[in-house]
Amino acid sequence: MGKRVAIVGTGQTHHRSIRRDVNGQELIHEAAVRALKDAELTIDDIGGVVIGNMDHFEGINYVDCWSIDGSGGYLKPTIKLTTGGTTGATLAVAGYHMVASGMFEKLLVIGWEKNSESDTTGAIITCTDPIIERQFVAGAISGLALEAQAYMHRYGATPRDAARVSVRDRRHACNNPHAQLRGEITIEDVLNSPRLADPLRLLDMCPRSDGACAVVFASEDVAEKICPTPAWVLATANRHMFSDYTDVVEMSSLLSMVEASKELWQKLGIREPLKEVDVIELYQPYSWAGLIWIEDMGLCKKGEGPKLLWDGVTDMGGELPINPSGGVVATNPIGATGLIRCAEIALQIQGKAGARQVSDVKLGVATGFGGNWWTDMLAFGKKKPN
Amino acid sequence: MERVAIIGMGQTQHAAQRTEVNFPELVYEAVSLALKDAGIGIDGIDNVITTCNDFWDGRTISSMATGDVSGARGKNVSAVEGDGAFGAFYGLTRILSGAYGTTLVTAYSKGSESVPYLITNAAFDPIYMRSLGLDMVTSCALQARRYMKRYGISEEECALVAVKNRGNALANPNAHQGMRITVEDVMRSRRIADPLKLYDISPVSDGAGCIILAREDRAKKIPHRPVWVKGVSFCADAYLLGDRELSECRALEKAAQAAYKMAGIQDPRKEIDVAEISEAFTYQELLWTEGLGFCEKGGGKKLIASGATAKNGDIPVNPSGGLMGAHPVIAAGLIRILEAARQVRGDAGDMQVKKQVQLALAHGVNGVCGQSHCVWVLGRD
Amino acid sequence: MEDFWSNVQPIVYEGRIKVPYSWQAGETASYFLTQLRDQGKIWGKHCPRCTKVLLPPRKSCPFCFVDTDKWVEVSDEGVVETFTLVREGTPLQPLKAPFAYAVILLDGASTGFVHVLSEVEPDEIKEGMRIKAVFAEKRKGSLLDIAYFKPVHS
Amino acid sequence: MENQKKELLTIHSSIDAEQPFRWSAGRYRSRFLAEIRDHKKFFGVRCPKCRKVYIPPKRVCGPCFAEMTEPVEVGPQGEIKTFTILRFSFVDPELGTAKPVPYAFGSVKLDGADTVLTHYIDYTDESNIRIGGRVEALFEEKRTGGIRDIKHFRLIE
Repeated sequence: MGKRVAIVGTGQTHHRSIRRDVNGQELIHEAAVRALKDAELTIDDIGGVVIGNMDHFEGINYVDCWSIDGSGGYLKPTIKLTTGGTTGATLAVAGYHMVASGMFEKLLVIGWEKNSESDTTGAIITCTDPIIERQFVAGAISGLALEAQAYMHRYGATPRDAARVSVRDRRHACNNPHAQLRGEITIEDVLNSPRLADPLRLLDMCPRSDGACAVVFASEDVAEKICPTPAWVLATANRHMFSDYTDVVEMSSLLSMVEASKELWQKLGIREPLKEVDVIELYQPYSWAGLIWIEDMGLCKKGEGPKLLWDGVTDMGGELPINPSGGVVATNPIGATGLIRCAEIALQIQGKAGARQVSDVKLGVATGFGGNWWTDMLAFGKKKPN
Repeated sequence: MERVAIIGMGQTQHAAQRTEVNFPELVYEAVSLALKDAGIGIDGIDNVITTCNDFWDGRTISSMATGDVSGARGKNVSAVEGDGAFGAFYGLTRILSGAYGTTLVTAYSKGSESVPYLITNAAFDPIYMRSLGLDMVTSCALQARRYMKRYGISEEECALVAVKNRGNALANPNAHQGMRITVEDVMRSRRIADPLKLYDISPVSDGAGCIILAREDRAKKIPHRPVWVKGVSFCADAYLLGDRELSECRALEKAAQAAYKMAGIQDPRKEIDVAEISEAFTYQELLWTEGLGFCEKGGGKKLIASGATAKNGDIPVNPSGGLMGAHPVIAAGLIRILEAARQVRGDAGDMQVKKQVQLALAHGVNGVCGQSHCVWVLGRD
Repeated sequence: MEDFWSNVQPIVYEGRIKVPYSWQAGETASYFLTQLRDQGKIWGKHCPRCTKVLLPPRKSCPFCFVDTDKWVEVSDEGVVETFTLVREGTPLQPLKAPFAYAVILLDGASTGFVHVLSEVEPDEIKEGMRIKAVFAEKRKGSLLDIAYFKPVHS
Repeated sequence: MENQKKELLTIHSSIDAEQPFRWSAGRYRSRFLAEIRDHKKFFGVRCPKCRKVYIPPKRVCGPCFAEMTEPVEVGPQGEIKTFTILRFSFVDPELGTAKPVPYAFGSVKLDGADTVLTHYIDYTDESNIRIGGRVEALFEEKRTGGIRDIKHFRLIE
């Protein structure tokens, strides 16, 4: 059997819509230095680097090689993974398996993006099939609009319900010094913001950010020596369900979330996630996902997401707080975003989340969303797994 | 380390251009062959790793297109961006982690669909390098000259690699650049960027490869001999060309030493029976054989001139023809693993080396001028 | 029925990716590039640990992972460490083939600087040859504010 | 000196920088596009296991990992499964310039198919577009073997 693995250090840049003061490598360096400092390690302690982003946002090929100037990967194993929005969570899943394999004792995992360097929608459109689809779509916003439209049609939810999600996360973001958009908004602000793609408005959507996140994964042999409260990886599960967008017919549910979360709860022995999970950092690129995907995750029945939101169940102080960090609608350096979710859960477990700390977190879940309606999930716990 | 074996492998017919298939169809050909080779169905696959490169594919998140054809539906799956040897490494760790019993790994490239100098120019830093217009060929020409000057290697000595590997490729039914040529032919071929001439440069091909890795208990149920993973490691050098000593390959040395240590190899020259390495340019085979410790620094030219690396030499290098025979860029390292594994299994057909193969080495590269290397040691026992 | 799908002239779609990029140089590269542009000076940066003068300058040392400290002006002259004579050019290159790329060690720098050579006969170029930067007439804060390097004829 | 130090530069890609590609449609999609071009017909493919009809066609059914060969003609009418009207400005990555908005696009399930085509939906009054709405393909006069041989889908009620 493999080694047990934990997060023993995390570092984030200050995320902004544009970071003119640093280039990409320097941004990566900033996060890496902070993660090592948090773990009280030096780069010499690190056995290898796992890095990821989405190539066409910065227009740089072979980023594993290019990033060495900032990542600390000089004369170390360095590997790159890319799965779109899921990238950050994919990197964490890779960090877990590579350390669990016994091939690395301490691994530096880095997700980053400089979304200011291109038109995010223009670049992301290139993820679709060039012959069949690329000429019609408008990136993530258009796809998510299709989902919201289908969900609204089937379950009768309203833009006001969705707005409640943005209001929650933007309020939470005020507690997070790393967040890009810090400032409360109201339901009316969301409903009166500019229309992007029906039914989505500007404040339903995530921003685009320049930012990086680095996380140190360590094996059970050293984790507790490095960190008094390591955030142990309890389970991972993911689904990249579709190769073609044209196969995605039923859009009122996120099928990859349905399948991945089913596997995750089964691995954890969880029957009622709403009661048993203490905190979730959901990769929620727009407000509606805060309704639809928590249903698909099994926190409530289909169509009942809005009720959970209005009842305050997912607010700070609620039964299951979601996105204490302010989540993706406050900050979204895409290749880092999934890893930020993991770092935030680790902070919650370590009790280091400051003003955004949820009390007594024993079990937290981080998710990634991206690619073609894909989901990557990780569960972290305070107690060392058996 | 828990024992993991390669239990199945498949590769497509490689060609300069495979217009009739798109890249998912190309990958499916390799996956079908690998499953057939392992004698299992897709149900026997626990998880999947795809390998790709968004730039070569002209598609961001291009891994999207090859999940279904790699049998990833309903399974845990991930995607490495870079050479297939690195993708296979992640696939291996997913087994060693205890999470899965088998991993299916795919890699592909359709070089014919893009303009390679534009794709590789994008590997250069946009602030400090890119406007110079360098690409893979011109930057490797700088490395070639640096290396050749330092050790007094002639263009004719490098040409021996083209003669050997393109000759070997004649016995490889999947290759497309097999040819019987002489040193004079290489010397007379078009000069592209001194000292590199047309025949010093591997083609850019369309092709795909697939391997299936399995934990020991799952490796025993297959119709043929499993090929054991004995050691594997990878390592990257500094990024900017001016930060590196281009006449050496320190990253390869480090990766090889780590892989040898894991495999319990003391003297690679004596213990390794055959090697499949990624020589995108002729000089690279000489330089990489030095980095792999098959000879001393600067000794690559002597090694090939002695005939040791010929198909029936005592340490054959690239009996398949290597990248000179076919170079589907991102798949190249995975196909080296596959060809090395065939040598171990003894079913490499006309490419099979004469000596019995106990240990075989495979090697993949990421980046420009061999910045990042991945080394695999495979064994019979 | 397989014939239905294979008996067809394969269709190839000729398209392109044309996403415009604007890369932030950051503080360190911005200083380097504005000094090239405004002063015609070449600056490296010093690593306090390995004491190398890194050219082009980096905010942190790629070898040591520590922040660099001092700016060090390096000479506009140096030697060719290695080169290639490009015979078949591409439209991306700043000069028309035949021309040479070179890794250049400028006096005062510890790392090589890659650029192009001109005003030189192809068979004149040698390792160890002394060369000097020729600045572009119109400079705009880019690596090509150095137009090329040419031999120093003493 | 201090001021120069604080000037932060941005390096722009050149105005004509682009990556050209020659993407192969592959066997199945070549036939699909050729049928639209030559006969204004839509051909999907049926999975031998789950019996689903895929359009656009492809070789492998993802969930069954089964090879598909049986052609099935579908459409030309169908229904809107979901849609949106795009109103924000973004760069068309093929041209490098802003794409004209607004426009409607959506997923159209052609009659007889189990998957959807993504395409433009024509409208004169946007309030007429709805999920479940019936549509049909309008073809271009001059067809070249691309997905834009379909001009758009138009409402037929």
